[in-house]
Amino acid sequence: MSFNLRKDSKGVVVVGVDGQLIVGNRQELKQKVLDALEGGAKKFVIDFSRTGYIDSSGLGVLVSLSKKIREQGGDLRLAGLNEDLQTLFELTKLDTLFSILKTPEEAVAAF
Amino acid sequence: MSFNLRKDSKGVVVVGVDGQLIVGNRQELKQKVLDALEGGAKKFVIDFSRTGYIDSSGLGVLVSLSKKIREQGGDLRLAGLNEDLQTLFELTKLDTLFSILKTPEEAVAAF
Amino acid sequence: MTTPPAPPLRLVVRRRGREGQPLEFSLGVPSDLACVGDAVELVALQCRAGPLSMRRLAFNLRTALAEALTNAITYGSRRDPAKVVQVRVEVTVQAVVIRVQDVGDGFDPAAVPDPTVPANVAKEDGRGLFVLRHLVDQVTFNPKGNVICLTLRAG
Amino acid sequence: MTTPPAPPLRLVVRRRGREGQPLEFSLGVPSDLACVGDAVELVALQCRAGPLSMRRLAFNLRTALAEALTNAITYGSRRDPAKVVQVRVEVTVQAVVIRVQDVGDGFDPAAVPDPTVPANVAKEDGRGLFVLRHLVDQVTFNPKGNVICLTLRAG
Ligand SMILES: Nc1ncnc2c1ncn2[C@@H]1O[C@H](COP(=O)(O)OP(=O)(O)O)[C@@H](O)[C@H]1O
Ligand SMILES: Nc1ncnc2c1ncn2[C@@H]1O[C@H](COP(=O)(O)OP(=O)(O)O)[C@@H](O)[C@H]1O
Repeated sequence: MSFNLRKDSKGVVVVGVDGQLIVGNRQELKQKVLDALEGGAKKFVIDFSRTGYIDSSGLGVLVSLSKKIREQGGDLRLAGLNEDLQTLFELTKLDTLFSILKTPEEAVAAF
Repeated sequence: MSFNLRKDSKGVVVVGVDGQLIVGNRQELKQKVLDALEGGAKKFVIDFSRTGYIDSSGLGVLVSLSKKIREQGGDLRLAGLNEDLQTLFELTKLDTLFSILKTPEEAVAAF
Repeated sequence: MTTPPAPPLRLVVRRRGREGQPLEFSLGVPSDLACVGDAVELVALQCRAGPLSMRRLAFNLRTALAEALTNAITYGSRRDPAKVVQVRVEVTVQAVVIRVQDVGDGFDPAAVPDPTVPANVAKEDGRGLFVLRHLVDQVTFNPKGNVICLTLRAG
Repeated sequence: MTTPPAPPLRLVVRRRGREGQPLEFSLGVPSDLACVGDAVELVALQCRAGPLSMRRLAFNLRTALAEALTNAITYGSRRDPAKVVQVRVEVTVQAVVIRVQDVGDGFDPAAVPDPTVPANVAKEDGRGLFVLRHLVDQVTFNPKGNVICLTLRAG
């Protein structure tokens, strides 16, 4: 499975991205997160600890989800970025758009 | 390079087989060893420490070289076989045809 | 979930990179965005014997190639799976050079807006070429703009 | 040493083995013995995601496939590089199944002499099928004998 969602005791939805987030699977991520949002979830963490690469359309889906979640009064945070992925967010200036935390645990705790 | 020959101080030619000894490169091994034999070398060790696999035509070239070397009063020994390669020689009963030693050093020392 | 079988990828290995000789292969990718990930893996696998570090192979090459393929399929082929995007790769001891060619009308890369200016940073799209340029050592286009050539130097 | 460029290998990836789905691919190998090693590597690379241990992938699969290809090229195609040997591979969670088909007249595998009897053990040739049978879990032929099918079970 590319994406696995789990809801923790505080109601935070943590989405693990296994492998890659790219043009071929981003719709699946989008749908899963929107379903959870529809189901009432407001707090989301995307965990990239097990992610190999993200392409620009993967970045795009994160931007779009973040907006939609905020419109519902929620928040989307990112965690587990390795050095290369962190650099990707910095050079695209997307690090200014997202709260990025080191580990998913930190991201959950910060809610 | 697939095959590297070096002659040690005792005049033993040690031939390292890198990667594989198969139908596509066995002629190269054969030629190199026969050239050394022509040049007067009599003692040969083939070192399989860095060999991934050997196919039946690779086994065939060893049989043929061994014969030719013996005809010149020389000897061919094998060394560095891992467990899989050792099994290959055993099941084809070629272990009865060759002196097989654990390391190339032992094989050289045994001359 | 039964996804329809994706159209096949076709890899042709022209020269085999033995003993420092260059490796050369090409890959025909049907213009279906579902093929991008697999095409990237196939190319990355073939390049494993090349001069790139594991890290640059796993991140820079994959991401950059995904961008180039996505653009070729989206804009060049307009996602018509019958149209094939041609990828040609040459691996030498100095570099990996990847050429992605589509059958579209091309474009002017100089006219692409900067996605990092404040007015653009929150947009969903428009980061592909920008990302790509940062991940490889050299990017060139043919004059028409339907061929993009990526160079990743050894290391 | 300038060896003439070997004819190209053609790999077609039909189904991509994501998430436990089977992977299926085929490889067209021109009947040139210089292609055997590269064809073996290409298949082994593709099978990396499969159910075989690294060791069986690196040794059993490679050796067995080399034997099958060598025979198909030598006896089936009589080394005519214009003739193509077709390799079809299916990788599931249970097994890797490799089918090698040549365009020759086939043969009767039951008639092949045992290479390990004293009279044969010092011969140069005749060990291919014997070795192959010991390296994989199952070997079958079609009735004509121009198709050999190798099964390596998970593990
Ligand atoms: N192969 C191509 N053929 C035609 N136009 C292209 C091609 N590649 C890129 N473009 C154009 O360049 C623009 C910028 O591409 P890119 O930076 O990848 O961002 P995005 O694809 O997200 O818009 C695209 O919107 C498209 O108009
Ligand atoms: N694909 C094939 N087509 C025709 N004959 C074959 C084929 N594969 C094997 N044979 C026959 O089976 C014999 C035994 O093959 P093998 O055990 O691989 O040993 P070798 O090839 O060294 O003789 C060959 O000599 C050949 O006559």
